[in-house]
Amino acid sequence: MSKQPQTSSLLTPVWSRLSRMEPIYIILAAIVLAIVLSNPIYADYGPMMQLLRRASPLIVLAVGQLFVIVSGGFDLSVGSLITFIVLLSALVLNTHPEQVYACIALCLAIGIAAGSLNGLVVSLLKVPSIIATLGMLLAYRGAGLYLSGGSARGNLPDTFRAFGRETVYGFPIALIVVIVFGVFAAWILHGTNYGRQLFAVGTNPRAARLSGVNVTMVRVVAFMFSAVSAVVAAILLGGFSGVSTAVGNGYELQAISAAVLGGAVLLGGRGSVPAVIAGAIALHALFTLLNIWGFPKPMRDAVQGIIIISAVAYSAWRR
Amino acid sequence: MAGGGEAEVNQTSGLNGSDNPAECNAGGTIVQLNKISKRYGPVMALENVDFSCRKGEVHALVGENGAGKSTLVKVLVGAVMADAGECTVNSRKVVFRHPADAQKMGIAIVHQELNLLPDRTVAENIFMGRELTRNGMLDRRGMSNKSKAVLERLNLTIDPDTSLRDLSVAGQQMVEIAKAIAFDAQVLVLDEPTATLAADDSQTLFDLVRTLRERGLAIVYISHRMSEIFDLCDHVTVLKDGASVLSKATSEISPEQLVKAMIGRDLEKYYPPYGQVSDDAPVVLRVANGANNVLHGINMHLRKGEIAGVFGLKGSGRSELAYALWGSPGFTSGTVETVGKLALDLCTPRSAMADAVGFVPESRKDEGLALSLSIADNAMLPRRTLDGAMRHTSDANSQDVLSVFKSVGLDPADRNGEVANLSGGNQQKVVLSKWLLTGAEILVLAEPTRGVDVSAKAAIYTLLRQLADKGKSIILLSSELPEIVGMSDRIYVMRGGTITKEFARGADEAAILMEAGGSTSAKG
Amino acid sequence: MQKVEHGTAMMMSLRKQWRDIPPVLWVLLVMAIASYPLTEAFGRTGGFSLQFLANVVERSVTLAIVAVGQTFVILVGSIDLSVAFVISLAAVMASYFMQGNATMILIAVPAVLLMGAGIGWINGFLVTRGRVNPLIATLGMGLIIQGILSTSFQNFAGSVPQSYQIIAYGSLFGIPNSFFLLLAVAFGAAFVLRKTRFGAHIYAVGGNSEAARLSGINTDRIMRRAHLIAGLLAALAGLFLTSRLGSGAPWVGPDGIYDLESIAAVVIGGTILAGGRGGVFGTIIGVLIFGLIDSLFNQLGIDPYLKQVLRGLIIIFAVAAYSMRSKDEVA
Amino acid sequence: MLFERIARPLMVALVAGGSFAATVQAQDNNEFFDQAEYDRQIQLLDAKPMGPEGKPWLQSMMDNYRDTSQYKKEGPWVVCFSQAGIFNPWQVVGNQTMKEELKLHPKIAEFIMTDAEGKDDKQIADINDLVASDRCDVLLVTPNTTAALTPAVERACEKLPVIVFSRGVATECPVSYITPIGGYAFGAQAARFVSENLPEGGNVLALRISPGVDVLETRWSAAERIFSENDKIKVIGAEFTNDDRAIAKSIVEDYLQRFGKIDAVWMDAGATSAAAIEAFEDIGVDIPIFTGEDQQDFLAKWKEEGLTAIAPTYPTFQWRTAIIAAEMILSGEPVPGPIWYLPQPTITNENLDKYLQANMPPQHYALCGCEEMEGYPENWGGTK
Repeated sequence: MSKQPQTSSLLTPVWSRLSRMEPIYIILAAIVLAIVLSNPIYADYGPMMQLLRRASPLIVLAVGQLFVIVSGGFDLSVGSLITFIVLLSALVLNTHPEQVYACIALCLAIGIAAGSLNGLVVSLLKVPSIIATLGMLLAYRGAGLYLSGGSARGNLPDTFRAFGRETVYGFPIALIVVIVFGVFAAWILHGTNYGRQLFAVGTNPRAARLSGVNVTMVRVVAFMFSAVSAVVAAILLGGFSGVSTAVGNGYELQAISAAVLGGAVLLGGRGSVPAVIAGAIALHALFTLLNIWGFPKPMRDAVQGIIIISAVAYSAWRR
Repeated sequence: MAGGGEAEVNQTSGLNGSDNPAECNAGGTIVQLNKISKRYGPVMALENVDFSCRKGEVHALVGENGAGKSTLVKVLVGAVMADAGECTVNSRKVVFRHPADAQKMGIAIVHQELNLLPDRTVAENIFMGRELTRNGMLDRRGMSNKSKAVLERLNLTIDPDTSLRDLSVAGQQMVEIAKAIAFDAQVLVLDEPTATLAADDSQTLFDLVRTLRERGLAIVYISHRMSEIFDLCDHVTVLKDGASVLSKATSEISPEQLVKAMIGRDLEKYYPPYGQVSDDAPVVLRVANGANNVLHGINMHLRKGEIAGVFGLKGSGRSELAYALWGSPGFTSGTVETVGKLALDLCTPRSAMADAVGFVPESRKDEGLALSLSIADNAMLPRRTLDGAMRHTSDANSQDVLSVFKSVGLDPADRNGEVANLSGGNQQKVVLSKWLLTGAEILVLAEPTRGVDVSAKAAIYTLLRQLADKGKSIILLSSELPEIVGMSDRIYVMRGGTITKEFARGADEAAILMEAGGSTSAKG
Repeated sequence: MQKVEHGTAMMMSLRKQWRDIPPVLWVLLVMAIASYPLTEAFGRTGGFSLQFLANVVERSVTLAIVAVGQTFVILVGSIDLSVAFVISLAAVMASYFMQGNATMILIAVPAVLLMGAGIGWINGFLVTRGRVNPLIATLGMGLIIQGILSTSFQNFAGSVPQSYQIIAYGSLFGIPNSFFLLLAVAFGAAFVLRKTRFGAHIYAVGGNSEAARLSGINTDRIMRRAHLIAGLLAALAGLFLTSRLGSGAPWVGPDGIYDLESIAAVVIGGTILAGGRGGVFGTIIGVLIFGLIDSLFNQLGIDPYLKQVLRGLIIIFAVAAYSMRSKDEVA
Repeated sequence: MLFERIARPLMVALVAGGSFAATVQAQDNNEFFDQAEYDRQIQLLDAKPMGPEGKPWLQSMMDNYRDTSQYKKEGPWVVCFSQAGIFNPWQVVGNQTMKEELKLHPKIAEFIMTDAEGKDDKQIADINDLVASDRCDVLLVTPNTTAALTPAVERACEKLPVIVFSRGVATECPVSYITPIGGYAFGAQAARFVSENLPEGGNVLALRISPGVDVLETRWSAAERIFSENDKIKVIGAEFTNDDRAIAKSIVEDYLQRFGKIDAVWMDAGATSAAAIEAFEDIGVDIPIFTGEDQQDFLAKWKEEGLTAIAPTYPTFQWRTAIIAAEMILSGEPVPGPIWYLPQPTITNENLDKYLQANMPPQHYALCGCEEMEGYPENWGGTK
């Protein structure tokens, strides 16, 4: 991002600060402004919180996805992992509604397992992550539908659904989850040696390996992070919408688009958690705006397609 | 990205050339390069170089790495365009914008790394991009027959329908040559053709080259190996620091003179004085019978505060030894001892680091640095790895970090800038500081000055010597003989995957070069 | 030493005869044979008949056509994730243009094929000129198509005339027409790859792009044409699917997971993802293996969703089987 | 500028597509509307069913029996069933009911089922497989979509007796097509209720399961007519939910976002009514007029919130009838055909309590006709 601007030395400080600023924040501001202009009620606290609450699963996912993207890969399996987790918890909690926290722990464990599986397939079997995770996408979807016999079964108790639906003092619980997760992720990626290693692996895996970095381990952890984010998102989404066989559909690509919007560079090496959070909010806000303007839902796919292509084309062009 | 068809031989200038009588000194000269200059950033790769080759002549082109050989060849075959100077083929002035242009004029090259399709047949490779068709369909029989003819003309009995994968390296190289000359080439450039060949395979290659000479081709032959140059070549041109310093018939000079011409340089201006390492200085590293799939019988040791040089030509196993000392991949048999402890574990870089070894790989850009990351993030990487993933090793507020940057001559202030924006020399300093930050005692440096301009080289040499004097022990692996001789307190020479000879400091370069080139072995 | 060269050469040319038969053929045969006792013993819809095999082929035709197109892009060292959506587009457009009117077939079919080729070309353009990673370029293109398509059609769009359904349901001398379509595509593609300069250049570019460039081949153009073919055949598959379904809808492509399965079939068929090695017949065999698995699982009454899980894993391991040995870093 | 060169073709494609979208948007296929059939169904709603009292799955609304002696066969029989898929709760309950019904038919020695996972292409192949196997004495089909499956069913009819239910095909070749009174009746009842309860008009949102299924298309086309007759009513949208809670809820959210106010939600199926209601709760606006089906979670909501609601039904007991019809055909008894009209009760405020079953799971359908069967309620996920 930080390229030296060719301007008079007098202007330089101002300039560099502007040019260093991630464009996403400006984009986000613009979109939110557009929303408020086309529908003033969004200026109020309530609707704005609504909007953020609905964005929260995407935020969590995008942050998780960021880790994999920084490592140079993709994780397309998160969408159906979400569905799998929701269906699974619905079945588990249907028989023992009181075991909500045990169930959440179980789901997180599954997430960690799933993530490391992805990571190992990519680093040891050398399967390109986009293929590997697409394969896992099929597998998880199948597994979920197999468990539930192909249709939404079982039931999610309100204690579980609270995470996605309830608020404390008018502040959505989902947002609290997002903040905790976001801060943790930011610390890992920007505040630890692991984070630095991840960036190195994403930029030049060979150099990283020759500098003693355990590339396999670093990758596996990145995929774990993304899978766990999928589980968290699943808890929020399941809470929001209840049992469903389509709850996770399309989230994998939304997450990638959001990360890209947030300045993450596909195929590795660049990205920051705050910017990606902004990117996720921006994407959701953009969808909301399209909706308010009366664009049919499927148009969102097209928008995402344009975002990822132009993002990659742009970074290819900058080099 | 320019596609093949786009560039065309510059006809107009060709005409200009022909009505210029000065150019018309044919005398069997096919290609004539006049006053060629080429600059890469700060580095002057070629400066007013003249070069020409005649029909039926094998013309050796020699010089140290970085002397400008490859650049000159690239100009000759149209892979790069010269900044200044002109090129005439059969006394017609031409401008090559794309290798295809040079091919059209009958100038072909065989690169060091083979440009072939292992999964296709010999015929398909020979006709790649120039396939024959009969009424719209590929004419396989036609191509196969023509290939057979070409191969036979070269006295090669390779079945054109074999898939290339099934041929030996030598066989594949023959095919590459056949491909190059299949379309009546007049000039054939061979870039270190024997680098990857075993001795007897080389003989087959020499036979082939002689055949071609009889056919009246002009052959430009790049090599370090004295034996080849004197056995095979009629004429030799020596490049040094981008200039042509000698061009004689091989009959008129001796190997020693040739080597002088290649090296002849006052080393003092370049290299710091040797260190004062007594023979009873403790041995910090000893390798006994180290071997893996490429290396065998590696026996070497390193004393504290010493710079031990390892010289070897391409394909001698030098690079492999560097990796082996860094455990990526390591030795598969033999023992490695280090001071204090036996059996230093070199199975992964991680363990090598833990044993206070540091490594500067051959290719800075591919193996040394993550270019789009900051100086600090690159330099700190190994240290952070050692410190553990969940801690945060800050680059700023720890004094030793800043002092290391200062000591190697990097300004700590711009440690957050991208390494990509640094000069080659400074980038190499970043790589070096990685290991100063981990407090490595033993440094394994592979080609530490490759692609670095002259002044930066000097700086790095001084730095290395300072480190050695401070008690670091350094293994310097390089294909640049002067740097080996200029820096090393002791010199190992490698050939054929093992260490063949050890020289004392300041040994005679010619002797070393002959040892490395195996001049004795290939004779007779 | 030249003697040796000669000797080996002889042996090679002998062994070559064998190598021309893709090794997976044996896998297929073994599976087919194994399925005989299985179906006889546990087959719920009864024995192992010629009809059974015929159905295996018939349910494979659509995938086969796409996979052949996918073979071209993979051979040239690229990939196409947009095929599934191109299929939807073709299916919808076909039935929308026709609206059950037989005369429209003559306009609809070429129009749709043109559309597919066009999209393929744009993919190629993005990859070569835009320097966009092919996975991203085609994935994005797929999303764009899907978005526009499902915006325009929420429902089955029109329908195809009876006469058009002959392609899928009619038969000639007792052999279903779909077989002939399949053979035509397979042999057509094989011809292009084996008998034309373009085919040779595809292998050259996929095998070693730099070598191809140095040999004067316009690698970008080859790349674009390969993508164009993939798009074209995806459209053709869409046309066939429409004739089978009688009408096109925006979800027919993604429902069939044609993108992933075509890639898997190609890889299983022995074409390496890096490009430069492989061929059409391997791909066809790969497709038939999928078809056989499908029918078998049906026969044995294995839960369809469990089957989906197995599918995903098969795809991963098919790719792994070839990529595992590679030394270089993968992300 | 390279960036432009990439962007341009994309933009072209997009603009082209977009404008194309705009033009095509208008087209809406009413091919499914059939006035005569519509009127017939409206009459049948008030008709008196014939057949055993209290056993609606055996009753028929019309006296149109078909001779089946040519299919008479000595048992034991093999019954084959090509199922579109089990992707919504309605099908889950139906399958369970069918499983239990099978236990009552010892003469059916074997029951072979294939599941098409909701994919037309696969179901076509499945039917071919089943027919090709020559083992089936009778074939039951629940078509995934109407147009796509018609040719396959027609080919099957040539080989063996076919019974179609749950969804229809565009051919009369099956011996019997088992259906409740039908989609027109369903859609019309719900639509009438809505427009009667909106005297001063308002915004109506229509939520549908999935396109291309006759029994669903008829529901909507009937409703569409009735809404169009009442010019005070504005249909702000008709969207497909694929019978999925998540999709349904987010659609309702989107429309609330866009229009601020929704006065009635018309649904062609009940599975997602409860989810749709949640959207109003979460955003904190009053729950408008709702139509649904006999699914428990909706009925419960209805009761506790005292909604203005109606629930026409598409009873799951037809899954029993299918098996019964199979046995009748194979033993040569006449069966109602080509269409067997089953009763189609409607749930209103008056009879709500009768169908509300607290002991059954949220996704259970009240009209399974399974209350007297073995293993009720456990096998349907309920508690005694």
